[in-house]
Amino acid sequence: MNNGGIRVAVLRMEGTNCEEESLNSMKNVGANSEYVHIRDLINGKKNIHDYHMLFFPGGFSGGDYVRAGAIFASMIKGPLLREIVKFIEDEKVVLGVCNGFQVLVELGLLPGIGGVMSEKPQAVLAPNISNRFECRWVYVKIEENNCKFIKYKKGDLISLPIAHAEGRFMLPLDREEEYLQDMIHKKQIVMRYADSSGNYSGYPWNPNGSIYNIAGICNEIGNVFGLMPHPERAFFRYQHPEFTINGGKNYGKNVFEGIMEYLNKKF
Amino acid sequence: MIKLKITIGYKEGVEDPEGLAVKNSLKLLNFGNVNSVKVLKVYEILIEDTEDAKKEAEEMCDRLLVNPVIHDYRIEMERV
Amino acid sequence: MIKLKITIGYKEGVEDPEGLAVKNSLKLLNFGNVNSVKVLKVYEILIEDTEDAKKEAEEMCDRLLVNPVIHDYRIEMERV
Amino acid sequence: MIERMDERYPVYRIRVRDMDESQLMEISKSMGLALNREEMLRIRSYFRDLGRDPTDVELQAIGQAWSEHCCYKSSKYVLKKYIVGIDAPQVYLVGEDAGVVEFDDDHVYVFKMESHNHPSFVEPYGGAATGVGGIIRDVLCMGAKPIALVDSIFFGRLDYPYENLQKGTKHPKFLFNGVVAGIRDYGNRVGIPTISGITYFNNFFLNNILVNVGCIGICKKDDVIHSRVNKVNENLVLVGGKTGRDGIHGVTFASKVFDREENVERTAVQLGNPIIKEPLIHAVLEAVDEKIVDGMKDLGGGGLSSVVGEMCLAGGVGAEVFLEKVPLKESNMAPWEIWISESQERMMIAVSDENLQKLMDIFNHWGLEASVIGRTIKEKVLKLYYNGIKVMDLDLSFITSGPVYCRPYRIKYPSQVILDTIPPEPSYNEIFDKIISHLNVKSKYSVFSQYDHEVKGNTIIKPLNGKIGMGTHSDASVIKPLENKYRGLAITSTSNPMLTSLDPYWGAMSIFDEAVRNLVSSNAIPHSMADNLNMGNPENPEVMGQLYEVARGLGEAARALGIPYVSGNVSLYNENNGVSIPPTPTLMAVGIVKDIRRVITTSFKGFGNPVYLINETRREMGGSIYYDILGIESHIVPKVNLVELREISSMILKAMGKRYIKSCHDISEGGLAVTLAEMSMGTGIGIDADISSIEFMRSDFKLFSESNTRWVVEIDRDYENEFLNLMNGIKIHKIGYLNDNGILRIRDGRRNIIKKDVEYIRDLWGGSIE
Ligand SMILES: Nc1ncnc2c1ncn2[C@@H]1O[C@H](COP(=O)(O)OP(=O)(O)O)[C@@H](O)[C@H]1O
Ligand SMILES: [Mg+2]
Repeated sequence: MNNGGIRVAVLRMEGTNCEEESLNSMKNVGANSEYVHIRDLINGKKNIHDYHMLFFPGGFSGGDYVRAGAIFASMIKGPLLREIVKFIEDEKVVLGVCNGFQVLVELGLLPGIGGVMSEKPQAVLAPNISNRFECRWVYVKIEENNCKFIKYKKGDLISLPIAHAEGRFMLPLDREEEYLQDMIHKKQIVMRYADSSGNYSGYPWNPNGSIYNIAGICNEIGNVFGLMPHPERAFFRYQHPEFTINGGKNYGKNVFEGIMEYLNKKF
Repeated sequence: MIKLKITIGYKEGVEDPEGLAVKNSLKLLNFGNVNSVKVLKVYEILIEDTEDAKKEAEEMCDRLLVNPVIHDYRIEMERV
Repeated sequence: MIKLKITIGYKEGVEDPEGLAVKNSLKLLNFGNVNSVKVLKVYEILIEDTEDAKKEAEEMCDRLLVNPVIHDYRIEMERV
Repeated sequence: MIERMDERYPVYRIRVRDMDESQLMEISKSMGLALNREEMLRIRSYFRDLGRDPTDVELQAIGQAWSEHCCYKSSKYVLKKYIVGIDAPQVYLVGEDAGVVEFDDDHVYVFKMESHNHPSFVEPYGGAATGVGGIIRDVLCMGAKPIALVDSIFFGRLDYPYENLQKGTKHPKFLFNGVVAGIRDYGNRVGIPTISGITYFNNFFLNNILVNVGCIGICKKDDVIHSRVNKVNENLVLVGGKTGRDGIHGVTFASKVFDREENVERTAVQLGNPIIKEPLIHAVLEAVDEKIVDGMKDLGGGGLSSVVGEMCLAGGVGAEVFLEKVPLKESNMAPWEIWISESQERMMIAVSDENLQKLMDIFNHWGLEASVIGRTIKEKVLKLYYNGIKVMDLDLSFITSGPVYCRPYRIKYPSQVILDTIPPEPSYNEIFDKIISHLNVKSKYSVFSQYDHEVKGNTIIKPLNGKIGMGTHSDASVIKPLENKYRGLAITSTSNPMLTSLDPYWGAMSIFDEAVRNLVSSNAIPHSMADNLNMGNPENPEVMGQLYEVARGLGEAARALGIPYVSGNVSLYNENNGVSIPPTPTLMAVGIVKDIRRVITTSFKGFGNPVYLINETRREMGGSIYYDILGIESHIVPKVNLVELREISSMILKAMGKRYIKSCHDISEGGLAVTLAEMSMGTGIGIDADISSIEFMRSDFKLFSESNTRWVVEIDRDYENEFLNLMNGIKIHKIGYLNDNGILRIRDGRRNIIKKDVEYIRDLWGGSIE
């Protein structure tokens, strides 16, 4: 295909507020990206199948009232879910960052145990164990994963910023072990919080109390990826807090480059 | 009109950071005898009279208000 | 032990963005008959038996939980 | 005395022409006008001349327009004399809702800081949140995209005993938590990073907290929108939120002394709605981009009444407004309520017939209200109708001719009796621990980490800089406003109530000096400022005297450095039970960073690098943290030499330009010792320091003096000689070298004074402030 290039829809509604840097990140790796208001998808003015990637950006969609991501998810669930499932089955890319990750979990697209989507959410991003919004940088370690576009190798330790109040990844208590083992087995866990030496540690290194230090996961197919840290805020080295100390690192860019490489190959 | 009262709380065993934070603050304020604090949220929703208010309330929970992974809920109704 | 149940909501006339957002979302989800949504918070606090639980609860509200300028609250008690 | 004009609607005629003084005052009180005797008399004689009585709507409109908030009646004279009109080439446009300053050839930056003190004391969460919402609108209405927020907040001490609180007053902890939560929830939700500010505790503010919020935006020069409408037959379009009873009399509220009983008017309390604001910003900027906006102003204090009056006055036209066209939250509002309501999230846009539809389409697309509520007319009058009834017909010139007072003032020179107690020499290791864990020195991490200070991805220097997991305070924060340019903006906020309370003039100079220091530390050229003057009751001549002195200090400093105040705000009547707060000016200062890839931060960078102290240290201990801890009084406060400030600043920037300087931190609260400790904590790199080369005095004064115009710099060891050559003529003192053992060691000649593990310091400094 590729005549219009790789087309990316950065989804927005009231309160999504990271769409600008999200759009720029994909633009800067060569994608043809545009903002798409979910209202235009719902009323049929725009069609998700015209795109290769759906980007659920960070922010406070719907004010994050009720629960982070809940309003956004409920708005698109009825009218669009079936289309999104087809989109995923076509092996296109769905990325959810922070609030976007919360939306994907509320939609039942992640972790997606036993299918592309679950009727009800199988997980939740619950309020941080510190009971507060936290904006700071953390380390995450890359796991052995089947995500189609993560270029980092198992064991790589990278730093990214977080900014959330609800990021504690949880599974249903009665099925926690089962689901977790399933996810590990299917290589769905992409990154886990670690300390500066790469050890899995508790708070503050695990900033929200996620089980198994989970920071980002993908679905079984490996084309839906959600994470709490913000790769789009780590696209340039000067965004890194150690920029004036050691020149900084742009660990986030790699994620977007990986997506482009995958999509270019595939479509 | 019907007043739906939907009360949502964490399931047994799910840690409630807000409850913990409130408990700690109360302790610091010298309420030494506080044992535990649980935080619940209540949505009081006024709807036009309808046949099946209960079912409607359940649907609201299902579609928006509740995440079954961590939440329990209770619905009360009252004609007003 | 005594279980204090403190229910807190906004006073009449204070516009609550959360209630508004929930109402609008419910409407968009085709709950067309929703008239209004009010969000309340409930603190269920377990304390050791004491003489004056009511007064203690009021003090908790005063010091930590409530601003009387915008909030109404109600205290219920139960020996458990 | 009051007569209903219409059966259907609540509109009244007030027969002021027949009233005596006490009746007039009764009206002022019962209608909540907050006008005084002279002002009421002036109204009476105006209507006597006119030969008719005013309506309630007219009186309310006058009450709004003549309030302290809207017409600056007590401070205008002083501001004119000292603060405004400082000539500087970078100024692009001043005198509107926010100051507009040149950023580069094609762009301007736009900023302002404003107080929201009274509302935040009554309702900390909603007060602070609506403060943020309001300041965003001030910037947005100039056509600028808001890119960063600043919050400077002042409370009583968090350890204040509950038992001693005034009845009905909330504890500082409650107020502090509420204010931080309000700023956090609003700022985070609307998606503008809160990057800088002040968190300050002192019992000065037990019964009157201060919440000063600032916003900065960026705009193409061609896109700057004026806060005026200057064409006839323009549509006046009200956009954004609906109008409700909330916020009625917020403005007159700010003109009154704070007295709990009377002023807890719930209607003045609002929570704000960031989820209307967020799309409102998009819609407004889209309309600006389409070049269809002829004038725009936000609705703040005084509501429609102020916005229509001021836009028309500035443009030289009049207006006809039809109040029934205003979308309401509650259907049964009286016309006067609609006219002066201060409901949040609203803006007024002037648009021609030709472009009206386009404007409506944009707002529709974002799911926002937009209603044409009136038109401009040639005659310079304001005519107001409500369902066909004429409820107002007043000359603009009368409404907006608010009184200007030259209030009596008395300057109390603090130095008439100079007090300067000298304490015995302390145990250094002990006093150091106390200073580093002093509430006003400790890390403010627990505040700014709750603010999303990185949303939009343009925050280059964050409030915390250094290694991940460590980190120390930054002097200024730096943002990169344009996608394709490396030019940046440095932003800082300063205030020092201890100093300004002891000496308003030198205190004001000190906060100016600190603002310049913070910008220079980050390798930014100090460029412009906004001043926010928080004062007590202006009817007290001593408070007026403080206002004069503060303004004089700020004005002199700014003129000497060529750094103008391009916007500002005066908050008076910060008083409770007859006790005024000390004069507390707060500055928001902006610097230009030529290339954000060359910013400098406060954390130490490399083992073996030499460290220098720049400029002279004096025994000026009045208002210092050190004396505060010891409970000792001194009237000798730090002075400022403006020539030195200008020259040394430019030399430091030059040295940075040549890459001699690896890290830089100014010396402020807590003195040299705190500066060194903070620089260490960023990376965990320690220092072996010897302070014997500093001007001769006791070691505690060297370490804890807060003398102005001083910095500590780490020099690249390879350029030490070049640095020394460059700084020739400036007093500099070599302090020592960075070590690799993570220890802060300070001696004075042969005497060892302080030795601490940097990690130990971090534990004291970094712990929660609550
Ligand atoms: N309320 C606040 N909001 C945002 N940032 C804050 C706040 N209070 C303090 N900060 C930030 O914390 C850092 C240290 O503040 P402060 O101690 O006042 O600075 P300095 O070291 O220059 O005296 C600065 O980066 C400042 O912007
Ligand atoms: Mg500083």
